[in-house]
Amino acid sequence: MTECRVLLFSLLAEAVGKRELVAAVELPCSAGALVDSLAKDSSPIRAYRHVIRVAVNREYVPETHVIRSGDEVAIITPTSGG
Amino acid sequence: MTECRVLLFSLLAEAVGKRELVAAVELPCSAGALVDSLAKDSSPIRAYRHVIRVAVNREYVPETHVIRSGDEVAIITPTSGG
Amino acid sequence: MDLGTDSFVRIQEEPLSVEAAVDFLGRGDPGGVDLFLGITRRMTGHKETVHLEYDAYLEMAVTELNHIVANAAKSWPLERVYVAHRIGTVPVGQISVIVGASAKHRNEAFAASRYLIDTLKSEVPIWKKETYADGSTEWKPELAVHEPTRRSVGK
Amino acid sequence: MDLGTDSFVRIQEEPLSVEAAVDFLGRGDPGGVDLFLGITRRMTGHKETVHLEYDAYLEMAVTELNHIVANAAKSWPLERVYVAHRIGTVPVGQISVIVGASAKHRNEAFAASRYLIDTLKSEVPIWKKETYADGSTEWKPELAVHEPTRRSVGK
Repeated sequence: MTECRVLLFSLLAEAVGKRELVAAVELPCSAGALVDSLAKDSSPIRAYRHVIRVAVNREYVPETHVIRSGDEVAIITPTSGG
Repeated sequence: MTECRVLLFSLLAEAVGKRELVAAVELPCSAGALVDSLAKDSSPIRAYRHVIRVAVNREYVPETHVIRSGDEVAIITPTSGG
Repeated sequence: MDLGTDSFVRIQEEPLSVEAAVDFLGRGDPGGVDLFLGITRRMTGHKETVHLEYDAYLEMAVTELNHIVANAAKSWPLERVYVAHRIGTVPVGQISVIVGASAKHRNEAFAASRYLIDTLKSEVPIWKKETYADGSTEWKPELAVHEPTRRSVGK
Repeated sequence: MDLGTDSFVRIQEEPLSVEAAVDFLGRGDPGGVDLFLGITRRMTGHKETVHLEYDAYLEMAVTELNHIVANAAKSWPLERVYVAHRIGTVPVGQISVIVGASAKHRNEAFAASRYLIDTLKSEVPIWKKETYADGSTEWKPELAVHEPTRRSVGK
């Protein structure tokens, strides 16, 4: 298993109680599979799974995007800036 | 003949050389007839007759509006504020 | 709760203040403020403007601005509406007009602000004259002269 | 003549300055400036907000803002584009965001400004949390929880 650190913000960070999680996935793996894996172990992520977008290296990616070792990964719930 | 003072602004005031004209019309008379009368004696007013709007007592009026003695009358070319 | 819309309308020769506009529009309890500023532009194509001069039918211009502000307040749920127009000479780079609206939500603020400036330009008896770098002047908008009449009837 | 569009993008904890925005947007040679301000609203229905707290994925937020600004500059002929977002605590009545665009003509300034705020809200990883007068807090937007999954799978 490779460790993949995932950044959390706003309501996910608050609900999980930290701003970073480690996903237990084999890299490379798709963005979708990574979120699914996190959702298995975290009820807040599971609760909002349907609205989560993934960012890799600070850009939104489709769920099919392949994450590689060393990528900066974040999961993004709907935004409310402004 | 009643005297009817008419206010001029911007390019009409500049072309006529004053900010007020006296129209030689019998009051009451329609706004349209008043401008036609002014146009007869003033080539700038004639030149812009087709785009002139009339204001009576500081409100735009249709050309059929009847002007009476004591009304404040102005002729307005297309505006360019802003 | 105050259901009315507070408004500010002024025509003045003195420079306009964006701060004053923002200060006015920010009171009440808005979520969004949209503000439009008209600025004297130096270049129009290859023509260089030195300054603008604004003429106005002052009393009617104020009346018309109040109509426009009232229409905006009827058309959208607004907190506050602000309109200030400068007349006289406005040098290049300076502000000739500020219009703005504040509202709970941004849609209304944008729509009202756009309505205010569009209607101001078409309806309010204020006119600008360009003075160009070559010394020539020109009233705006450029108007087509009604040629046949001019040719056929002498002054 | 400079055909490029100058832009300013910043995310900061300090209060935002409308003057700085107007100063930036007024340079170049614009004919019109449109400016949108987001302000912390006290009342939402019967709920009273005390302050907002903004969280951000700072590095990505700046990247996204730069994308949005570049898209605006490609979409319209603009003189200048300005975006500043405050994060951390923003008390009621204070400005959380300023976006604006300057252009030769007002159409472009309005369109770009609207695009900037709409896209900022939907795309940029910044989130607001309301703190209400009764002490409760709420992240925005309110999100529907995916109930069936939550019920069927224990943590």
